[in-house]
Amino acid sequence: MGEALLRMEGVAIHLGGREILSPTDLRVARGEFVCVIGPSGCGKTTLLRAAAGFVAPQAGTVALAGRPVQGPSRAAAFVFQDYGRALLPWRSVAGNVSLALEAAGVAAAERPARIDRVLQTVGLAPHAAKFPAQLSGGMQQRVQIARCLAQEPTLLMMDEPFGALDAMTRENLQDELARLVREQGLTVLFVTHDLEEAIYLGDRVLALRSNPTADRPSLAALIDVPIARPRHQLETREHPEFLRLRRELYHYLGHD
Amino acid sequence: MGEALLRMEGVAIHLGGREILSPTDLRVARGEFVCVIGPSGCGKTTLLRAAAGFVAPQAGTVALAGRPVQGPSRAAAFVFQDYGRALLPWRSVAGNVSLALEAAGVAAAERPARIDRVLQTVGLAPHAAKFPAQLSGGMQQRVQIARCLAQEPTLLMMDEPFGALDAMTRENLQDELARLVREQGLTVLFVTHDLEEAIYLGDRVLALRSNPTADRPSLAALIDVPIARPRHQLETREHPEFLRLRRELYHYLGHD
Amino acid sequence: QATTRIVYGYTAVTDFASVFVAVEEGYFKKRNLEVEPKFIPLNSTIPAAIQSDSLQIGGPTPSVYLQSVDGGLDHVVVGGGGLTAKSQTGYAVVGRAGTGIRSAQDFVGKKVGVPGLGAFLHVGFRGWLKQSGVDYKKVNFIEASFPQHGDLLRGGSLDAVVTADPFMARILDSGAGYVASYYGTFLTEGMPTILHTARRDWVAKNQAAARGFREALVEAAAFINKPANEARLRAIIGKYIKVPPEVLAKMQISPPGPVIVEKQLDYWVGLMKDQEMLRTDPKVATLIAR
Amino acid sequence: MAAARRGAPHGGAAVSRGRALAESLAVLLALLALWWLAAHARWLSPVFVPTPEGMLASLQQGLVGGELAGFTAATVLRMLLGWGLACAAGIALGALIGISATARAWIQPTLEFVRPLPASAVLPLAISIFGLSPAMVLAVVAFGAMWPVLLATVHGFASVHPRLREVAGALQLSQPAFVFKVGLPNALPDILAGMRLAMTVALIVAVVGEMLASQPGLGQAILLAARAFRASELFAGIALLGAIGFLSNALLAVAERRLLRWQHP
Amino acid sequence: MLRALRPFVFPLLLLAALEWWTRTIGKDSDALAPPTRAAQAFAAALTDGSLLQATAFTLGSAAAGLGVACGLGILLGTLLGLSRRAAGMGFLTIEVLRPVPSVALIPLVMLAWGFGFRMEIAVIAFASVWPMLILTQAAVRQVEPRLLEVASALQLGPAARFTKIVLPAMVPRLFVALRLGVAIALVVAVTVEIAANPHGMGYALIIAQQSLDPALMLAWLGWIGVVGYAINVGTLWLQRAVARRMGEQP
Ligand SMILES: Nc1ncnc2c1ncn2[C@@H]1O[C@H](COP(=O)(O)OP(=O)(O)OP(=O)(O)O)[C@@H](O)[C@H]1O
Ligand SMILES: Nc1ncnc2c1ncn2[C@@H]1O[C@H](COP(=O)(O)OP(=O)(O)OP(=O)(O)O)[C@@H](O)[C@H]1O
Ligand SMILES: [Mg+2]
Ligand SMILES: [Mg+2]
Repeated sequence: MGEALLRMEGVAIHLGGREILSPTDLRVARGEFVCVIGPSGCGKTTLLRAAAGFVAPQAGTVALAGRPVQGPSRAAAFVFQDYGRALLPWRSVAGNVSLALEAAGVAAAERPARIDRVLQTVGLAPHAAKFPAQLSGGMQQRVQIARCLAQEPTLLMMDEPFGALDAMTRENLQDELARLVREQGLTVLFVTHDLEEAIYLGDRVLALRSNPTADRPSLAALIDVPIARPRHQLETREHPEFLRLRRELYHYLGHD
Repeated sequence: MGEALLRMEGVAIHLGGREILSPTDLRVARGEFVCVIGPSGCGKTTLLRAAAGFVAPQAGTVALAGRPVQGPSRAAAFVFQDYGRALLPWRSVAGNVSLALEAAGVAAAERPARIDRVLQTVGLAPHAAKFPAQLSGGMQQRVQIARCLAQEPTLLMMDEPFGALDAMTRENLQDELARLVREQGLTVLFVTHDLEEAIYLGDRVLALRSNPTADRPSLAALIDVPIARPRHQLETREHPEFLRLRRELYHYLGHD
Repeated sequence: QATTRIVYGYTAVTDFASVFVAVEEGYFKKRNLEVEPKFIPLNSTIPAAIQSDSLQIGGPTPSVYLQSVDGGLDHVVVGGGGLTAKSQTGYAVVGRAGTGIRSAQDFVGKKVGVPGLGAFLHVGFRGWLKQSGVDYKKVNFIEASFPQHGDLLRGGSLDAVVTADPFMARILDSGAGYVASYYGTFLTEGMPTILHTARRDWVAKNQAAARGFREALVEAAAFINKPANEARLRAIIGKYIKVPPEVLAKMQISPPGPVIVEKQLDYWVGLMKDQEMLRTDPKVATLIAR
Repeated sequence: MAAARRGAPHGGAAVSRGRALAESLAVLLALLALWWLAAHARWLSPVFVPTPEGMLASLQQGLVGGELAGFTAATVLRMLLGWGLACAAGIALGALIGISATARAWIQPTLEFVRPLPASAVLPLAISIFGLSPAMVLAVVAFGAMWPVLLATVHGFASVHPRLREVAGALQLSQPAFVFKVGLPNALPDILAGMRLAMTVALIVAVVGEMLASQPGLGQAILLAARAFRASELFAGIALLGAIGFLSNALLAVAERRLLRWQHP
Repeated sequence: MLRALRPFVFPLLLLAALEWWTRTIGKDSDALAPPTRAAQAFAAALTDGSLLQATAFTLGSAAAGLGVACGLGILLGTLLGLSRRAAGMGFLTIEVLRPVPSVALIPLVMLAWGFGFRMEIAVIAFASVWPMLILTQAAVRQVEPRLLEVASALQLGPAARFTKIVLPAMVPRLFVALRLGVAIALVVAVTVEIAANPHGMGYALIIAQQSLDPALMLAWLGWIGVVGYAINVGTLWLQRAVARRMGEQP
């Protein structure tokens, strides 16, 4: 599956004097879709933040495309879990998306078309002129996703991006994302608390556990999802392999 | 099922010059558990906010226990969707829960025990001294739930309260909530984007639709859930009635 | 010959009468000087304004001038304004009604208001105390501006004030205080109350202008000294010092002393050295522009 | 950079306190060196700008033999009392205006009218009406120093996030409870910044008050030194003011760090 | 009707009290006059044109001085707010310079620039740069950290990060700083004019005082208050207009 785009080696993180993440190795190949699951507060967000360069790990190294990560880079887009805070309240929906284009130095003339395209993708085109305070939670979350898509990154890191969406919207976006990955060779690191979503979307699923100790490290499991693509909302979820993986991961998380 | 605790009659709401909620009637009996579902941005939060008295409807009346609702009351607790913003950043977890007790005039000596009890319920007892900025998203959400439980309300309004929680934690809290409702006769109005959660928890499920028109009002469906209580995570979800309802609601939401 | 422009800084006292007269009667113009009098609220800012060339000539009091020289400013005296006189009853020390303060001894331990610490009235009053054998350090001096003197006496914040007309007259009229002593009448006569000073390098470059300035003042002094000119004189003063007409009519005008000699500066240096206001010994001879 | 709040941030790794102090000192010393150079090279007139050593000599002379130490104490006392009064009044009035529309309508316009009145112009009036007493000067100091705290408090209340207002509404917090449990803590960062400014303003107004109302203190010392063209004494007074300002602010900064722990846990 | 009058109740009460005081206890005062006489004096000053000229000078120099202070204060404050290192380095110097009373600087700036615009601007800038700096620094510290992370995730350059994220995020707090700065600039401008600079409203006020015209002096004082009030109303209006444009919900 190509060389490793993201490579974490022995990454350990302490916060508030406690080890949140015990030394963890992870390689994500170019074009791969890796999902991260785990109980609330186990360190999923922390792992993602380390991968993105928002926090420097106490031990270990993070490398993106072979170069050590010193801080965030525009090649990697980040969808924050607290969507409400990650939007500029003084910019409209279109303005928030535009920010990514401005950062990338896209010419002003080109922006409207590209903004419209990504807003179409997340189903917010009719709301382009609204301010974040005028949006519902799920809509705010989609604005953030739109901004990250507009960035056209090689690596997409998403922290519970669909957490506030209803089933329909969520399934649409799942398939949209899967299509983008396939067509543009995007690499994704995806945190979710929804087991089925993790299996449905991922090439591999990484399960984390809380309160790691020496013999029970943070990394509880790293499991391949041998289900062919493209997947389908109904068929894939009834695939025997899907059901098996679901049971297996459920075991890792709940009764481990 | 007793008299109506919450009663909404012809409640309609306009925001930003658009009708978000077309005239809607709803009666929630004492001890009843009503779930609200609908696509992102359809007005679930808006409906809840009107019921709680945060917004005054453009038309119609809201009454709680027979008295018209003029503004929020302590008899009704509200779990906000944007959990990060609903916590006092300068108070620890315990301090945030304490706020509800202070507001209710609970004696200082009594508070620690009660705080500890609700934190135990939501699984945050070991984190009582942390500040919100030191918590994961799911933990923040649970702090807010704990604060509302500490309030000991008669009516509990919850706006996607379990949206940021992993399956295990979520199932635990679902059962915990169901137990509280049963034992203390709590009444709950519960917004979720998870169909299964709505059926699993609700006595009735209310489906909303976006962009209401005269012949397609906001209220798409109001469906009884004839499944006995107590319910069980595995068995209930395999109950034929459960599967039927799921299909039916899926239809209302997606292909309606 | 080209005209020299001079911005001249003055404060609101009649000791500047000779300058006003020289402007109004054209004595400056006659000598190719274009003098623009500029009102300066605080006398002690005048040396700095001269130094920065905002003013070419200004009228500090002798104490302000000598202290600026003491501090290192290289300014010289071009001429003089008013003079002290035995007949001066325009200023005095006024006691609060009921205190019974009369003699110099009575001021010991009392709170006395002066319009400016280290300024003309303060230095003169301290000179009088010393002359009367009283240690001025035993008197509490408090700075308070003229218009407040009456209110502060009435309110009991002060026991006495060193004040001047027209404020003095108003205090006496209202019965809030009485004249404890016209101490000015005990001071040496003929000493300057205002000096016209300029930067030494300016004077060196504009010798003729400086001389012309002084000569115009001499001519103005002659004008002032003629009793027939009294009405015109008051009108001229009223143009520059805006006070109510009834006040203007009663104001005492000190005699002019346009030419300053060493002896006059020596007197002030002596008084100020006595009161520990100078650290160096100014060489008086070099301070007067000829 | 402030970007990474959680965990050890990337980039400029945590600078130790000792090193920060050393750097801070270095910057100040560099400035002093510049002054020394300027004074000795006569870029500035010695009448107005003394040499650093001249100032130190005056400082030593004034503190050991003269009255400077007593003056300093008087000024510090006046500043602290005035600041305390200003903070109390500013926070109380600010909270009142912050929560009560009635207070906003009735008293805020009056406050906005008196706010731009300079102490230098108000003080003579106050002296005429209330006499020349230390208490009156103190009141003027408090009056002058109140505004930063007042404005910050009003803003702090206005900036309570709507969601927190709703939380307070849902819990039916009483007005006082809202003030003490939500409004003031929310305004705290703003209030503390305002209090730091108020401290400086209190010092400055105390000095101006001493100058105008003839109260013993550094203000009078500075005024007389300026009038007598004694630059080194003037600068000695200013240096003492700087020292007072620095010390009081350092104390406040420590308090601020403790009180705002939740901002950067 | 009654509601519109509420703001004026307290000022009117104060004025009435002053009127009563100056006509009874303080009737012999040389420093005070009844407000009614001040109003007459004000009308006279209005007709002879001196009012407009003096007001223009004072406002002009206050605006220029504040402009300099804003530029410097916001720039430096942002730098110190964003970088702990820079804050540490500047701390000592800033805290030592900050308490220097601007009045003590008047002789110094007089020496450099003499009377006029420049010296006044310099003193005003010195006095108002500190509040701008301190409040800007505090404002930057309170910018939502998540937004700064968004900025670094997008690798915005320093200029874009400042203009697109930090500056808009602090706008509400900058307005507080601005309102404080405006008042300080006006106070200092008048003070400088009273103490040294023979121009503007402060100079007019002191001339009135020294020419035994307390009514005119009071008129000037009241006028200064009115001017300050008007500016504040203007700033508030601007603040609301900007907030609306920035999507604030009523
Ligand atoms: N600044 C901090 N100081 C101390 N502890 C912290 C800090 N930030 C996070 N933590 C702790 O680190 C742990 C992991 O947090 P993280 O946000 O990574 O969890 P998560 O897996 O994303 O959980 P969730 O699914 O609820 O979002 C939590 O227990 C949290 O309390
Ligand atoms: N202040 C406002 N001005 C204009 N429109 C608003 C305002 N607040 C909300 N809306 C609109 O009202 C609609 C309903 O919002 P609401 O928050 O109730 O949705 P929701 O059903 O809770 O969605 P979600 O599941 O995404 O949270 C949205 O389309 C939103 O854009
Ligand atoms: Mg998380
Ligand atoms: Mg919602």
